[in-house]
Amino acid sequence: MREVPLRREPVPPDGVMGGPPARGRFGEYGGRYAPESLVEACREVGEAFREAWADPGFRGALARLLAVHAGRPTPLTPALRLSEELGVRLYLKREDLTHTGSHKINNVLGQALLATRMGRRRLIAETGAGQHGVATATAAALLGLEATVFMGERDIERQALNVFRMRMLGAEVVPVITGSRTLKDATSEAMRHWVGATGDSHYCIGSVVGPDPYPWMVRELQRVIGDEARAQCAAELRTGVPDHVVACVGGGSNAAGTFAGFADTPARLVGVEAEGGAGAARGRLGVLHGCRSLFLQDGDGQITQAHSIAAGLDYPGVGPEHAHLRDLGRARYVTVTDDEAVRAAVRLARTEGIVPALESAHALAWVIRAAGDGELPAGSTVLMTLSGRGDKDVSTLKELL
Amino acid sequence: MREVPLRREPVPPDGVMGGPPARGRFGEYGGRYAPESLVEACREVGEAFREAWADPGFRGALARLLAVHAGRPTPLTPALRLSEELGVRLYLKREDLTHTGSHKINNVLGQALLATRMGRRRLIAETGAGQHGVATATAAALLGLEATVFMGERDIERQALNVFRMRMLGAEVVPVITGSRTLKDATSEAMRHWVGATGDSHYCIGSVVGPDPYPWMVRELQRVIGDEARAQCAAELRTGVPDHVVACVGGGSNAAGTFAGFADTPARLVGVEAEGGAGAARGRLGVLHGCRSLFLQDGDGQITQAHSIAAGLDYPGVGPEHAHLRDLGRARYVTVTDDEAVRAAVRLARTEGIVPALESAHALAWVIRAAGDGELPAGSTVLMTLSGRGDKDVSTLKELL
Amino acid sequence: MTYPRTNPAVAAGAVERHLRARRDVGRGLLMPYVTGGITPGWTDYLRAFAAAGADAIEVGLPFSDPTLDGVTIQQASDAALARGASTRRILADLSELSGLPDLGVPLVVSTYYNLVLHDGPEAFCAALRRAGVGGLIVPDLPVHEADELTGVAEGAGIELVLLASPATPQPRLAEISARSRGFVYAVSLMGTTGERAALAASAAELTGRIRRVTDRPVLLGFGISTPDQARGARRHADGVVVGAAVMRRVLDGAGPDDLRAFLAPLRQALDQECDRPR
Amino acid sequence: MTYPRTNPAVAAGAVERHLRARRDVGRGLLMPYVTGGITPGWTDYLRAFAAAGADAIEVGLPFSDPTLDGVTIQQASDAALARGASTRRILADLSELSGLPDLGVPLVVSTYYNLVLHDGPEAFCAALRRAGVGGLIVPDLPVHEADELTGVAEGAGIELVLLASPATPQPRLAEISARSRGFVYAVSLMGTTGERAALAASAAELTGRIRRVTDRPVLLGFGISTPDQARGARRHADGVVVGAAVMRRVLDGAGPDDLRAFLAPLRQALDQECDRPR
Ligand SMILES: Cc1ncc(COP(=O)(O)O)c(C=O)c1O
Ligand SMILES: Cc1ncc(COP(=O)(O)O)c(C=O)c1O
Repeated sequence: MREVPLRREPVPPDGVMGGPPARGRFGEYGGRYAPESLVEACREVGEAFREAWADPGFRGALARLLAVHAGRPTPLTPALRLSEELGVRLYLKREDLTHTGSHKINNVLGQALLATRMGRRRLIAETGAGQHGVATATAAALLGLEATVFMGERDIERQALNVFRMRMLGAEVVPVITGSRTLKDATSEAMRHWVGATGDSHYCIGSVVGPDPYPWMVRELQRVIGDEARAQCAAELRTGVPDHVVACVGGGSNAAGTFAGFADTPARLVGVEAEGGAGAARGRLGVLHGCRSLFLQDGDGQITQAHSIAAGLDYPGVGPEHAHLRDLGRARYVTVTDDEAVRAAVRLARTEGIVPALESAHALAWVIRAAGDGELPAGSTVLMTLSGRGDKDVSTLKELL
Repeated sequence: MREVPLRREPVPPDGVMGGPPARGRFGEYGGRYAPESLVEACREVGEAFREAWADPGFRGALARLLAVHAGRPTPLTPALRLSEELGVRLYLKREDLTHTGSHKINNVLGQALLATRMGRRRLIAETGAGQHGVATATAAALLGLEATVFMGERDIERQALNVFRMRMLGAEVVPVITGSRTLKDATSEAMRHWVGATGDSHYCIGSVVGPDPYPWMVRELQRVIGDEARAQCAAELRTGVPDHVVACVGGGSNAAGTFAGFADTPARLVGVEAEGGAGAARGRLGVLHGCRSLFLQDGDGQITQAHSIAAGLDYPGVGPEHAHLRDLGRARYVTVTDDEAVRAAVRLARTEGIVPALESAHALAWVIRAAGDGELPAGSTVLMTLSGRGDKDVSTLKELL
Repeated sequence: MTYPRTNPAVAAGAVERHLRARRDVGRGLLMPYVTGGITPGWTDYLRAFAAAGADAIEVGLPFSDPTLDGVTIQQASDAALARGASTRRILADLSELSGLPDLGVPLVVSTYYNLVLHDGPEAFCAALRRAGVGGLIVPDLPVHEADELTGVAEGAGIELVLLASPATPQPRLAEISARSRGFVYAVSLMGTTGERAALAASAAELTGRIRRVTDRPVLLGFGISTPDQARGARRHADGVVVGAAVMRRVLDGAGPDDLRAFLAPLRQALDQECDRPR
Repeated sequence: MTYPRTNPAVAAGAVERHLRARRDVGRGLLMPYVTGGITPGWTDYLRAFAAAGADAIEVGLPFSDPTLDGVTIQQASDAALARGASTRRILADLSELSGLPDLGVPLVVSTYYNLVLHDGPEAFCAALRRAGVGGLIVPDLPVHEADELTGVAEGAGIELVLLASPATPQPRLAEISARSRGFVYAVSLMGTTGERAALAASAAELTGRIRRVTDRPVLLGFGISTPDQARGARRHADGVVVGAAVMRRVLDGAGPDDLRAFLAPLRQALDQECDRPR
């Protein structure tokens, strides 16, 4: 592969993706647009997390759980054969190798440990495809908590195995029969349920969305991805830092966690959304599920249903910090079609022996496209977070291919 | 948990589970009962592996693949809640966290690398449930080799998703329509095929079975499990070495790899077989698939079909080294029913948030039983290899529970 | 017991003046709710409410994701949206009534903040005003996020009603009570909208805590559907909001006359219990 | 060309003497194969083979896992096992023929090593002897593992035939040829049993290499099914084994007469090509 001269741009101002944002705001996004009944609960979570995060005891306990239970650190895999084909040097951050098969476990173990610290005995969660639900059920079993997972009835039908898996782990799975009966409605239902259960239950949100402190807390819990990758890149790359850092964006947690490790470097950050769920790329300012951000809406201000082959990208909004990074120009957000994602998944399987989650395949599809059209100059280094493994998508792919 | 006084028995004579066995024999077992047409090919594999294994370059390349691609080292997870319930201290060696979800990848990456070194351009493999087939397809894709996987027609029907996964990884899956149309016949067919393809193809056997050098080679490639676990136990346990080391036994590769790390210690080694596939516990001396070992046979000397809910234990024989360890009394072999295994799987899910492969659940079922009936004294330390994750078994379990 | 006085510098708006006046003569306040656009002739429900003795009327602008509503109002929202309801059309329907002068009772719109942001607070409030609406309830706009809307609403003559919940700590309750306009919406229980078997114990406790910090009218909402519950509520609060109980009937096909019949005993119950709330 | 002499200290057994004698008069040797117990009257096939001019007959003892056989013989084995065939019953059937004296040709049993081990080499060989069997072929018992059986077989008067393959290196070929009894079974190609379109090129090469180290009869097997192939084989080897081609016909329902008719042109082809193999 040719070496190209290093083009470096000025590092953005300090404080981006740093400590807790003032009033839960990332620029004009974020906030705590929770019903009054949840405001106090959110405040408690925020305060407890701030304390815990500053407590080496908590950090140590979480680090140990992540290591001995979830399998961290995850490797950085150079995708040698695909790199050769693309003319760029592609490294994969392997969240697919964590326990339960996606980065979701990083967040969930942190929140479950926090819930224990707060004296809660139950976790509430929403789930779409079931990855976050399975992760929540897993963390609950591990720490001896109960778990109640809300899941749209349509998703329950489509993801019967994950439903069974959650039940096997001891979680209660509650079918949501309102609205589009998918993730958006499951989230609404989980919030409604929390209103009546704040006393003994912690709402374990699955991405960098929701009312303050969730977007910040979940990003902090996911920054282990970026921090590890940063250190691994430093050891692996001549330049120390990759030229591009790429991740798929549903709510945006794996991307936020990844970006957090590189926000203060010259690396260009790219979030890849599904064409049919492009909150950051095509959303409009709005408020949903407790936070101000960008959401897909119709002309009347109603939230529209997202559509993606990747269930985890099937959310009509994006986390507020991504909206802010977009406004700042610190990250950019691009979209990829279902078809491109499927082709990218097959290509990774054939060249590197990795069947990626269809969510992660979106990130790869952009890398492939960008390497092809020169947007990624030959020889550039690319770090891509492989957020999850494709096992859950095999039956979807089977029908397509 | 109560501490019990350390009871230690004399360490067995040196050389057990050591270097290449003379004439491929483990006591009276093993050997190279291959058709004459394969004898030379086996000799070449043996010689090449011996050289490679002595070559730090090969070792280094393999270690790197295992680290950056397969996710090694895997954690040692203390099963805290279950230990509390059982009154023993149970540690799980987490092979379920490797890429593709079971220990099979350790062996396959080694053999694939060896095949490359030998100038082969294709891997041949047999598979039952598809774990070894998927691992082989994975390693082939990663190293740019072709892969042809033989799989019984009945297993193809039962494991449609793994078949698709192999094909997605670029492997050719050949249905085997002879005999019982399961693993035993797939193995026969793979050997037949290899006879006609020794020039350009390497036969990548999936367990510590087959003609010399396979039982030794596969054990060496799997000993990374035991070596890692040994070091992890040394760091984690007051006694340095666990009292009991337990693993499930199909062909016996995860058990062999685990035992290899503890053969020279006072740890008691326990191999757990499926009630319906108990080659070591109930087999008779015989020769199958190139090696002399213990096999389930009828009164006429015909090999009988094994029956286990765990597809990976559905093999009527056991690797020759296990037969030898049994004769020596260095390891003992016990059996567990389908029902016990299923209950153990659910229990692990509920207490530790881990859904194990049904194969691995056999090992756990014995631990549970032995802790209950006093065979494992209260406070004893138990290392158990969790050979794989249960994702592949979820639909089986769903039908049962 | 005397009420702490609200900052006299802030003159009460039309809705609040109307409610205070009625409260001060010892009347228990009744605010029925309807989802705007739920049926073709939905504004007939408003006339029926007025005829049944409503003191204010809450009109919901349906939103796709009503995160604080129980099933009944979710279904009503879905049904209205499926009929093509939108902020624009519902306000147009209200314009034809021209609010208070026509019905004799103030109109209060309730909706989620996304719909406010969609048009922008200025445009949204101006449109309410043009439609004759006097008040606005935004359940997902808690007091600490309300700055962006309060000034704008005030400027447009829209009284922004804030909600208080049993979980709200006392200092925050004081802030909510001080900044709320029209009345204080006391959420009777930790839960979503929807009929309940009995009035929650938290209702009395919350109302008592609000009383300690304001003399503004306090309406109890969430879960109130029977005359008994209304009577119970009246013991603590100035009145009640009745939402899900109305909408369940509407979804089941009740017409304006049916609703008038349904509200009559509630009205009566509020009138009977004529002791001033403690 | 002269043959290297086999160690004269080891006297040839009955099978080998029989085959040498026929070879030495210039006859091309024919050894048809049948799976024992494949049909109720399966020994009639042996008579048909003898009548068709077989010089030896191979009887397969069916094994559940015939790893060196192609589909035809796999199917035949399965069918025989399904009929209840076993070593014991097949040998009992053979006992009734009492082998060579009756048929006039030696019987050679072939099977996998598991069946030998099952009874134990002594008992197994003794049973063969009692059934009038002269030779034994064990395709998964290569020369380096054969020690356990060779002495026992020799003692029981059973000639243990070893196989040689195109992949066998020359020194090993010498060892195989030296230790084989009865004849050397030359596997014509790198593959399993089963019919092939043409004689593999490896056949000539292998036979040539065997010739260089022994004067024992050499039979080519695997894939030989047509008179043309037999003629071709005869150019290099002393004769042929015909297995899958026979068994496919048996599976298709051929009776003893059909097989006689099938073998006749093969016999003829071997007779025509009467030049001594080079
Ligand atoms: C594998 C995987 N990747 C990505 C996502 C998207 O979530 P986020 O954008 O929060 O990382 C999901 C969500 O379910 C997922 O399962
Ligand atoms: C998860 C798992 N464990 C165990 C086994 C049994 O194989 P072995 O005994 O060779 O480890 C298998 C075989 O497929 C397997 O998939």
